[in-house]
Amino acid sequence: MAGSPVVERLDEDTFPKILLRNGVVYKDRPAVREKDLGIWQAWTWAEVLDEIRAFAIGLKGLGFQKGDRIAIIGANRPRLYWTMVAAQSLGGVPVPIYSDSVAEEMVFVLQHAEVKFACVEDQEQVDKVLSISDRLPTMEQVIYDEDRGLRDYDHATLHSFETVQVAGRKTMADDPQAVKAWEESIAATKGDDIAVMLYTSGTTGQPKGVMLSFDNLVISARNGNKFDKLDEHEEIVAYLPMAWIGDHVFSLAQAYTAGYCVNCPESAETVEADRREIAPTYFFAPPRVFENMLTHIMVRMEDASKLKKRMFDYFMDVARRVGEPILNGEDVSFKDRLLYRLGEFLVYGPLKNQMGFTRLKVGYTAGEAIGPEIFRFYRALGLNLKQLYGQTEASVYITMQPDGQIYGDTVGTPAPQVEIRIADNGEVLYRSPGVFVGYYKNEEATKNTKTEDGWVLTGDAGIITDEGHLKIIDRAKDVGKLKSGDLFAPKYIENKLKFFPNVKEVVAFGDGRDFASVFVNIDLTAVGSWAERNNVNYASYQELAANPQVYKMIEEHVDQVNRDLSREPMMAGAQIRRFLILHKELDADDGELTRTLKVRRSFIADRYAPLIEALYDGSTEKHVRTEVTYEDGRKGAIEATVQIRDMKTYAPEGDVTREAAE
Amino acid sequence: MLFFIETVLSGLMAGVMYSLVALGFVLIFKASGIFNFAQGVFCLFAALTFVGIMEKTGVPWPVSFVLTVGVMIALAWAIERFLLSHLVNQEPIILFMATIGLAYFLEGLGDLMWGSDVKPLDIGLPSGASDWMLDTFDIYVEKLEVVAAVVAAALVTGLAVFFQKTRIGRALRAVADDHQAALSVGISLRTIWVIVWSVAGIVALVAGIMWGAKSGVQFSLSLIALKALPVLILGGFTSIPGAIVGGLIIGVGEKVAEIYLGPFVGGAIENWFAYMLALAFLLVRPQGLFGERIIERV
Amino acid sequence: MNAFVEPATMPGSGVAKGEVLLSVANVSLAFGGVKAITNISFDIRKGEIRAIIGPNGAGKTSMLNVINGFYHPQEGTITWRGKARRKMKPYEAASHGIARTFQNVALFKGMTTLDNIMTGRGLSMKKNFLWQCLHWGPALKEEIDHRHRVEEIIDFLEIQAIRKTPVGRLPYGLQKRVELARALAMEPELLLLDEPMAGMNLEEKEDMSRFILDVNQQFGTTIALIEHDMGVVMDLSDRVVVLDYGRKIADGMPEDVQKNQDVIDAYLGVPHEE
Amino acid sequence: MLYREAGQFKTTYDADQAIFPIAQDRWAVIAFAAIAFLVVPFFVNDYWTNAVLLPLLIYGLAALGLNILVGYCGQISLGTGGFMAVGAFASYKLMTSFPELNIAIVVLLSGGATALVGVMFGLPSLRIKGFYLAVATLAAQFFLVWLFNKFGWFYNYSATGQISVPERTIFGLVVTGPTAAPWVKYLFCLSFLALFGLIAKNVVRGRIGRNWMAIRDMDIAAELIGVRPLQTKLSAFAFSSFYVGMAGSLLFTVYLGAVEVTEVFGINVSFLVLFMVIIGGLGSILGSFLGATFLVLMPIFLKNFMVDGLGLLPVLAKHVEILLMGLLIMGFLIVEPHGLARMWQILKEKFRLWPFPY
Repeated sequence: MAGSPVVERLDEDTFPKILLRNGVVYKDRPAVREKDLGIWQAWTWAEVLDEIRAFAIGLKGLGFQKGDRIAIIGANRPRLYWTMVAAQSLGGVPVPIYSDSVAEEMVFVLQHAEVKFACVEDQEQVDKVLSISDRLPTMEQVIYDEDRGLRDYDHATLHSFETVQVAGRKTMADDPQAVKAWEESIAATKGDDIAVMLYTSGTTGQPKGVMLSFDNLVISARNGNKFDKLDEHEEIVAYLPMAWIGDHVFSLAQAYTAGYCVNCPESAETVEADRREIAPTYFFAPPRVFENMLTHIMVRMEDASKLKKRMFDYFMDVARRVGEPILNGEDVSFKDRLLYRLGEFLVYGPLKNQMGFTRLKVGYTAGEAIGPEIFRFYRALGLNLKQLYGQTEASVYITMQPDGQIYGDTVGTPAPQVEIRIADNGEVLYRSPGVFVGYYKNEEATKNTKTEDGWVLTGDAGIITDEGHLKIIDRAKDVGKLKSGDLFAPKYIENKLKFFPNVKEVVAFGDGRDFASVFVNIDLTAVGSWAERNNVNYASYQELAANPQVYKMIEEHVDQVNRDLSREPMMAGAQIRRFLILHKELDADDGELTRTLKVRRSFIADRYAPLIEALYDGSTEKHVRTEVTYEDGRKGAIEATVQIRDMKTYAPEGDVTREAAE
Repeated sequence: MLFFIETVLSGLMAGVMYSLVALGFVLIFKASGIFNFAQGVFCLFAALTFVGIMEKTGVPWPVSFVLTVGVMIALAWAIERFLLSHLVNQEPIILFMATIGLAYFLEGLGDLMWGSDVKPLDIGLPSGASDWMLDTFDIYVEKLEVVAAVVAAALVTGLAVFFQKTRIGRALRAVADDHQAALSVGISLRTIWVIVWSVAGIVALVAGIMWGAKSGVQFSLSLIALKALPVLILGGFTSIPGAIVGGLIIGVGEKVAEIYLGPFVGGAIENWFAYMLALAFLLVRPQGLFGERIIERV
Repeated sequence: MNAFVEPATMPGSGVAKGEVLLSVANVSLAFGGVKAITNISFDIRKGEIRAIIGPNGAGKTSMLNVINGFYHPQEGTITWRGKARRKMKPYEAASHGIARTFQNVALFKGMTTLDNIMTGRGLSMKKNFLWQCLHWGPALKEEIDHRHRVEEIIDFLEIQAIRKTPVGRLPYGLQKRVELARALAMEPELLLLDEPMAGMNLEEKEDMSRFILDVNQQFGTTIALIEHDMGVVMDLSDRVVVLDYGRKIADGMPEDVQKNQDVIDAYLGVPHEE
Repeated sequence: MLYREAGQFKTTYDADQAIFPIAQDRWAVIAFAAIAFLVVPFFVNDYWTNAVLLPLLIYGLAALGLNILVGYCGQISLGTGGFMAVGAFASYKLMTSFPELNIAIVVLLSGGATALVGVMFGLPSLRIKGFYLAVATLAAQFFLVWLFNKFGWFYNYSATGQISVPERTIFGLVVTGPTAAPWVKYLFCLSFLALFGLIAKNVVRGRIGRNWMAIRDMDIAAELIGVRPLQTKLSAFAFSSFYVGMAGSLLFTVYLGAVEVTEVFGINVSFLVLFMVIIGGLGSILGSFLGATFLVLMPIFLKNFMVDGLGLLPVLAKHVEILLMGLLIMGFLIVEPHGLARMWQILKEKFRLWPFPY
């Protein structure tokens, strides 16, 4: 699809202004669809303009003024998106809030942002807001989208979206000046006004309200559009939380600037089916979504007939071999091209169709590292899946992978108009037009994050590869140094190992020590099924973990990781010198993992101090006794002699002394 | 008046034959819920086999009879093994259609094995008018019909006793009401089905011989089934007494109508009159002759 | 968008909220000498949720069958919207605004969820055979208008995901919900629910209770329900009538009925359902 | 594999409820119709029309009619032969009494007459159900055949008791009688089938069709939600008989030209059409056509194979054919009791889910 030239009229610097333009330029093009009552109800840009106008004027009638803040709570629904722009058109600031937070969690944000209005999805959210209303002195009016079950509520300060619109339309009919006044208030919006406040939940402490200006969002969105050549013909599915910056940029900022259509699914259960119906051309998902889809595919294929499964495997091999080169426009033999074509007909095409990616132009994943196998799978199918690196504070875009330069382990080159720098401690810094204005009512945090000259500290440690791509290795605060002074990034090493299906959990040690070493937890499901296939008998995890064949398997994985590490100048020093397979599974009940199943490094270091000691004193095995908590709460102890293996390390390749480039 | 009695008697005797065929239907329907449309072809096939064995081997008729019974039992077993066991839990209409398929198959098989020409069936049954009846009451009755009626009546009685008194018979009845209960009697469903189909086959053999003796063994014999159907809707698909009494009613009604009503509408009404009779009766009493009043539940 | 049917637009009732909508007076029913219901009288008021409870075999379902014309009592009168009614066919009861769900799910197995619910709209669809043949013009418009109504019900009962699934493939709890949807599609004035929560797990029961309350509140539908779970009955119903062996033994507010000695006796020795 | 449904989303109920909501299906059907209407007529000859195409189209129409009654409304009928006879004799009487009447009108009116007769014989369906009703419909079969055989008025007192069709034209083209060109006959029947196939689909996906299915699936519940049992069942009888009557009319006027009632419209025809419905698939319009195709082609194939291929005597071959048909039917019911339509559906589902097994 060639698409029409991107309409670039930079004088529209705020979303309300862009809305006015889209209402004319794209007046008959679809702006929003929502699957409701069984079909895709659609609104053109002209209709959206009409709806927002009526609602905004009604909102004004309820007392909404310039500078007021309105909370948006609910799933992705057209009216909630409209509310944001309507509020902006009156000079107000929308504050989207995660709709799955419980009332208690909302209190802080609603109080902190001094929210005066709330526009919420349904009865459930109304109840939440009402239940805490005595602690929200600033809250004046609540508006809801869906009226079900709310009939008998006291409607003194509660309004349905429709009645607000009706009131707005009445005002427009009664007062010919109303529309003009509204348009004037839009003209009064400026690029450096605050467009939205998004609360990010830091790992510690209270959430911080990231203030983003229209300039931040509009310029970033336009850059994003240009980078991937997105125009008014795109279709996207809005299914990620509205309070998350990604959704705000993809479903609002980029949609408005490019003029494309945003599709809202019918319900959380139907997202997959709805995505398939729409077949988005532009799609974003965190890695776990892609992981789940792949698992789903593989599980279903396991049940396919032998012949079909073999065909599938054969063509997936072909795809893994030549799919990416073809996608990247490299030279591929005629025979392989032909095979790939056949595979496209028999396997790749149907697969993409099942996932709803038939029309996908570009897809992104971000948030955390995606397994290289998973990433390659989608690329091999011919899907232009890419990684990006972004933050709320940057209006998303920091780095993106340009077409044709895709490396599984990097997150791409700096996005347009973004500068990147690596600090001495390895932390990644950036500067761009998307950089946020500040944290709301939190000068200190703003100062800690954003330097005087506009650089923002990401909190992530990264390196820049030979190709000029950014590679994120760990949280900056977790990165340490070996005694030799080599960089030690535990998460980086752990993730590399964890991408092997046989490995469930890894804990790396090395900060302030002579070399890096790891604890490994095997994946009982994967290794168990291997054991079954190979007639290896085992009674427990402990027994399987101590099996010499299993050790050999893990040894191969570690060796592979070491080879990989040796190829990376910055990381080569932290190759894994010794490892052991833990005799028990790390368990949240024992406090070894957080409830969200993240490793609690320091706790484990204490608990297994003898084992760590053994890793570094050269012994080849160690007898330990560990207390455990059983599922029913009883305590007990398990004893085991844990084997420790030495690993070969490889000489670093390439220029070891190379410093991190700008 | 005498003529009327003659008509009624002749109707009764034909009716016993209808009862006999209807009984075959009822047995199978009661035990397995299958509307066995092949029952008519069973008669044809059994009679063809019976005559065929006599023709080809020259054995006396009792031997042939026993052999044919064996064939019918084997057939019942084969039907259960190759057809019914694959159709368990299917819709009734599917089972019904399967029996029509079976009817085609048996018809083709019978023709292939024994040829399709009309075969006379002579096992020494008396024929001609019963002189005794003629002399005593001045009523004309075919001897053959009397014999047929007696044999049929004996068979019907025998079956009724079998169902009421024997263990297997009770099990068979239990099946109709409750499959679980039948299993608790200790007889497998499959065995029961084989028995029922065998009995139906033997009943068909007897009916086939009687009708064959009258008009030769030929394709039209299979149409006898169509005669029994009105009996079924009149007497009910699951009622043995219904089949007996219904058969008599239809037999008499048909003959009487043929003689007293036929001339006014051009005759040959026996094809449909029985149906109309049964239908009219059913409209008044939907549960049939011996059915209980249906209380529908929700 | 979900502007639902206003209670005022429910099929022409003329009965105001709180007034007697249906009354049953001295009704007796017997099957061939076996008495199922003996001389029972009670009433159902517009807008209330009326529970009919009692041990197994108390005649509850028979009572519902009498109300919607499926059984015809030998004695007694039934007054519907102030008019004593004569023998009535079930489909006539339906057209007078009485809808019904069943103890054992009675869905149309060969049809999808959507078609099942659409069937409930049949009474208010008027276009004749010829238009139906064309499926065009007025017939198409009618079909689409009613589809819209049905979709609102689907939305209301949160069964979007199974819209086009044949009902035979649905789990039991969802089938019950589809059945409720089908009854709602008739926009009844009186909704009879025969054990709407039988065989459901706790979560499904909670959902169903919420839906029943919502129906009552949102559409103003009068509801008569049979239920075994006393907790549910106490939570949901405005008034309760208790039957035992075909006779009425108590009638009143849930809390009063609960204290009634006759009721306690009737339930004692009767194994609690589930 | 062939289905690429992603991106086919519906923004109106109209589109959502279309007969072929999937674009690929739509194109396939359009292509098929184009070939049937625009290409085939140029290639048909006498053998193909008489042996294959006409019986296929006409029995297809009859099967469609019967499927509405049995498959959609759940009322088993064994009277199809008799109802076809009504259509045939109605046409004969209409054509001989009103010679100027257009043949298409004759066919339609014959269908109408059959519908009336069908309603009459459908009346018992209110009180009796299932096989009782099936047997009762046999009464129609026997009575109607007897009627047309017995009363000379129906066959204009011809000596043989046969009826033969006068020549009629449509758009100036001879469509009945010995001089009619094969392609005209083919197109005439095809048009009827296509038009009434569409109408049947329209009816079954609307209110009336849903009422029929409601009665079929659970008659008590249907009544309690306001479906009138008698009206609904009778409408199914009428609609079904209308189709069957038209098929009878076409069979007589266009295909056979001369008919002797007991031979052509006997009980075997009733069973044949019922088989088409069952083997094609109960409650499926497509199934009716597939069933008719299967049962029209199979005997031809068997006969050709045995007589020409194996050199069996025709008489012997006939017996083997009956035997094999019986075997085939039983085998088919065992393998797929829900018929060809279900097989097609499963196949289609496989293609839609490809490469996944479910």
